[in-house]
Amino acid sequence: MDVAKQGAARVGDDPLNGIEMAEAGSVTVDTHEAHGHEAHHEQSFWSKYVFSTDHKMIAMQYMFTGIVMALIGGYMSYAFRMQLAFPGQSVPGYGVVSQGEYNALVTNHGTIMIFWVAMPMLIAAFGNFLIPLMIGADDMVFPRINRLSYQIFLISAIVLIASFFVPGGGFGGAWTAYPPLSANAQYNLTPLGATFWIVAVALEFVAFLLGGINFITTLMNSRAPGMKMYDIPMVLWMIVIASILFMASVGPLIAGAVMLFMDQVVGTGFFDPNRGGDPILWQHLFWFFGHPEVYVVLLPAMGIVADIICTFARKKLFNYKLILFTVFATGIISFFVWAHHQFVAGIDPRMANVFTVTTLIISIPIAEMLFLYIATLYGGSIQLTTPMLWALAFIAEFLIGGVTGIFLGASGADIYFHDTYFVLAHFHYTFFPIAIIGFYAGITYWFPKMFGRMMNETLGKIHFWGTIIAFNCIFIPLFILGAAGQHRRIYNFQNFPDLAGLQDMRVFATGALIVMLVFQVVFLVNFVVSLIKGKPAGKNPWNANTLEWTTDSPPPHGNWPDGLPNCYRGPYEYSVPGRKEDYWPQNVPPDTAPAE
Amino acid sequence: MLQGIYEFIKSIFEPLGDYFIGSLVPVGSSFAADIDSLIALIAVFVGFWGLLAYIAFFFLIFRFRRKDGQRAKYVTGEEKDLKRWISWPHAAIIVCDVVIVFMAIMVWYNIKQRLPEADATVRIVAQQWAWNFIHPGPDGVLDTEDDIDTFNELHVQEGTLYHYELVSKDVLHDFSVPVFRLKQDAIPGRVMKGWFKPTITGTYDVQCAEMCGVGHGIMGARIIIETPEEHAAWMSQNKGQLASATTR
Amino acid sequence: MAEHEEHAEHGQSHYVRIWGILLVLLAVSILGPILAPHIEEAAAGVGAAFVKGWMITIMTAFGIAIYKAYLVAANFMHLNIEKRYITYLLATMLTLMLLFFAGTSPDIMKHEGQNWENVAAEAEVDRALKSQESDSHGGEHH
Amino acid sequence: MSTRPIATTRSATGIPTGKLAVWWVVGSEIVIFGGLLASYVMHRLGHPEWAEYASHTNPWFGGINTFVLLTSSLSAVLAHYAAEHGDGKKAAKWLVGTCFGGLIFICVKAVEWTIEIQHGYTITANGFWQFYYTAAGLHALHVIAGCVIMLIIANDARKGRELHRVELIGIYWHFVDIVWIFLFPLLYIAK
Repeated sequence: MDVAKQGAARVGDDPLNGIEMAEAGSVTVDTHEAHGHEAHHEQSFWSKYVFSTDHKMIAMQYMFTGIVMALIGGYMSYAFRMQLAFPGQSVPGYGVVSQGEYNALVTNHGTIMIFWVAMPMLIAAFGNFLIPLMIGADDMVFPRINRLSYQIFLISAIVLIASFFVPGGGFGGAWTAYPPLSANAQYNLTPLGATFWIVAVALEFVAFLLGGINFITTLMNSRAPGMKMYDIPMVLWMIVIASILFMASVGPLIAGAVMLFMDQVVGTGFFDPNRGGDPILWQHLFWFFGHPEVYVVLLPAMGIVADIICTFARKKLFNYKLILFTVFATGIISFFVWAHHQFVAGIDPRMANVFTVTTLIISIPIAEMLFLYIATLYGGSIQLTTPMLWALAFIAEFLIGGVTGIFLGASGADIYFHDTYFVLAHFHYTFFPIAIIGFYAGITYWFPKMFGRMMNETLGKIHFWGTIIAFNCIFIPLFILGAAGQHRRIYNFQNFPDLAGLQDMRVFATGALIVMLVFQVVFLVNFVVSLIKGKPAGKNPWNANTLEWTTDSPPPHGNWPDGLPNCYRGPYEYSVPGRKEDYWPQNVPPDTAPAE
Repeated sequence: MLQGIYEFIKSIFEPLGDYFIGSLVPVGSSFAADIDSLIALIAVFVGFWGLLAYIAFFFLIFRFRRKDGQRAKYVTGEEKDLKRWISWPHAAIIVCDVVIVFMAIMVWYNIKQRLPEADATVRIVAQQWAWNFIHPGPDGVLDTEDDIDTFNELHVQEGTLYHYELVSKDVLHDFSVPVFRLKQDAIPGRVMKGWFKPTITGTYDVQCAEMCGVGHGIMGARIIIETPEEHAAWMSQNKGQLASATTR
Repeated sequence: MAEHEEHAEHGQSHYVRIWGILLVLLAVSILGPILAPHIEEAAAGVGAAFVKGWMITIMTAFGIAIYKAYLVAANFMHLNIEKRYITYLLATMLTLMLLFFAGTSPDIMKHEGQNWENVAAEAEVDRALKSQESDSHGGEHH
Repeated sequence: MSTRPIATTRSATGIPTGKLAVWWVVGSEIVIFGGLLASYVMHRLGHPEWAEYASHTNPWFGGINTFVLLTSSLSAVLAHYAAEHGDGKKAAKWLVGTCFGGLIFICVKAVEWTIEIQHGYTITANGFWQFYYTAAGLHALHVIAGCVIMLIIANDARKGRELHRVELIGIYWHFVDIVWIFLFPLLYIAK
């Protein structure tokens, strides 16, 4: 990337040449005015909140849709955990959970939490909000495609929710949707639910492909003058690498979704062994996407955590380049590990050896990344604010998720642990830090920028401790249950004599879940109250370096009405010796010699 | 030689494996102890590194908490003396990974790739939402007159090495026997082969561990591991008859 | 950009020329399987019996397809004057598909492996080949 | 379009934003078609009996369609050439020509499929035909989408607006062409 060449180029200088002039054209010059002008216009409710092309508004739309979906997903988990703790009894607020409903609940809980919570909240919401602000641009490069992306996403969410209300009920074939169960209504008994499910998932992929293209091109092309490769905040690197991983891995699954859809609707037999198809093919198509997907949601959360740790430890990120290389390595290796989800699912046993090796290899860059994060704390001046607590909790909890993954990646041990609650607890220890802790870290950190007001620290800390302690109380018992051989997606363990005796632990986990869900009310209250009466935040409440803190909170349309900033240094120049302040914003021109 | 190294490492971790997993689920097959030991080995390795990371993590948070008038250090992390705090653990982790890979593959090879000489073969037919077990009968051969066909009840004899032929009639199922530490998906259209050798007697759970539709939650069976005498008695009682016809 | 002017010099006639080559290649790829048996015979006649008809078909079908794709990508999509990393990007995507193929084909392409056998697929192959044989005995359709 | 953000006009990579995005679209399309075709090839190699099924396809239809698409690609690149030289009217004409190629392609496809379906080679007939219709159908959807977008761009180009987009749709169209270049031997030639 030859950014250096145009390092000093000012906004309005046209860095393009030849034919490209045609594109840049005359718009460059008058855009400032256009924006300034527009800001004074009263926009109608519809164009401001619903059909907005402003990246910040689209980020909010993604975020609030994500929160609503998270509440739905959380409600589902409440219903099925209650069923497990008190089998057969009517669940307050739901009713009796039948077998089919139980399956539909766990299936859609998984689907929602990954595709409609983790992805929109981490990649789409923070990506949309942060990318233009952090690179000093006025918007995403394709605002209308951005809007389209959200609209498709919204439709996909509606289709998914609608799948619960069609005859036959919601799809209950697990979020992995293995055929022939998912392909054949005669087996899954939810002809419409299964089709709605696959359509919703496919639409969601399209939405994120459009969004991803936007993120990637924006970061590649639209950085502030002077922002070189290593001046990009880590969170943006990670969001964009995640988008690239998503784009490169999702193709086979889109093809697979088309095939599954045809199997369901047209009656083909792509995955039907009786008609020349092969059910194993879907598993490969699914996991070829499914494993990189883990890193697609992990990386943005890691990035958010990196930025927060640096700000509140007042430290430069420990070896920025090495972290970046571990991210690259993780991204590349993540394409080589997919079949470790299928060790006992019928793949040739010889292939399992290959995938064991690659899976253990991928543990190395991830472990190194966590070590580097911990090392960043060294020599810092650590302030335990709410966002920092969340960020540190991310590391602490994800570490458990990471190390328990080794058991499952090692083929021999996976024979026993496959599809038990051990797996379940393992990936909740990864996905919960990613989707929930990562989100809370991000929202508590950027809330002042998003809404111009500070969140309440006391409520924030109550929420933090309530959530974290309850979370561990839910899932540590599940590790033990998994080790005792309890397998997943069973609506009532009383049907299995060897497992019936462990009921106390299930009740305990369910109790902890309810406590955790109740504590989320604290967050919602804090959110709403702070929105209305929080302390005004000012431009840069955390004394952070990155460019988003140099504009007003919340940023106006066009982000920097008085001209877009330039970038002079890396994002983590905290506590530089010889400076009065312990931070050095990226947009402040060097006071002595010119940068670099 | 590899086998020797494997046996040696396994013997170190066997008691711990017995404590971790064996205390929760009986060790019921010839290879169950291998898996338990592997799990214990991984637990020790990752436990060590996890603990180390936690100690460093909490120590650093405590040691470098905010103090008035004290500024943070300015380090890039590219200094040699600091970097080695990362690169040494990095190298050590690679060594641990190699050991884990070796042990995992040895266990895997033994259970899934190898097919030792069998004393008898059972056929397991999974369907929505039940298990059919076809026992070879007294002659030890499948597809003969004296086959015993049971429903949700697998009778095996302690100390006998069985091959299984796993098939499915409709969707994916998974033949999972926690006491054996055995798990294998049943795939429609395919015959999956494998082996197990029970080492204890008693009655235990067989689970379906792959989502197979509405009745997935009730798709359990019982495995009855008998002494040779009991097994012979059971066989002579049911010889040549389709036991399933009575129980179904 | 120097390269850019060079390509402008080629101008429209350059594109037409590429198009002409593409059409010739297309003709070859259609004629390939038709001529393949004859070429096989002729090759056997001159002592080159290792040349088989299916080799010709594969070569004319896929060799030419790859070359055609290259021509279109390089000249029409202007990959030859595009920034290098676009080529790398596309090559990476293609490599991923090869990776997918390599990881998946042992289970799908093969119908038998260690301790497993895809009996349904084998039966299907058997059944279909038998019925095709009896069909062709019963009378040529085409 | 006066509100196009400044972000869109920046080009830190040296590639105009629109073009960069189209390359990423092409990249993501490669894996979509790649996944489908890889699945097809695996099955094809595992099922010798598919050769007989494939022999019922008519390579002349495929050949004509390849010819049509190659020619429309030429027309698309000539449109780009005209747009590069600022001649929006001419570019629009070539683009409409390209669309016409797309239309012929779809018509030929319709005739071909009609004949095949009448002979009983429907999508559910067997493994080969389901891949045949799915892959070619997915490709045909891309052709249709390309045509629609191209008409919109041609309309703009006619008025001399957004001329850079002529190249962008061209790249997409050539990609659709390349997919067909591979579908043709995979579905029609290899027997």
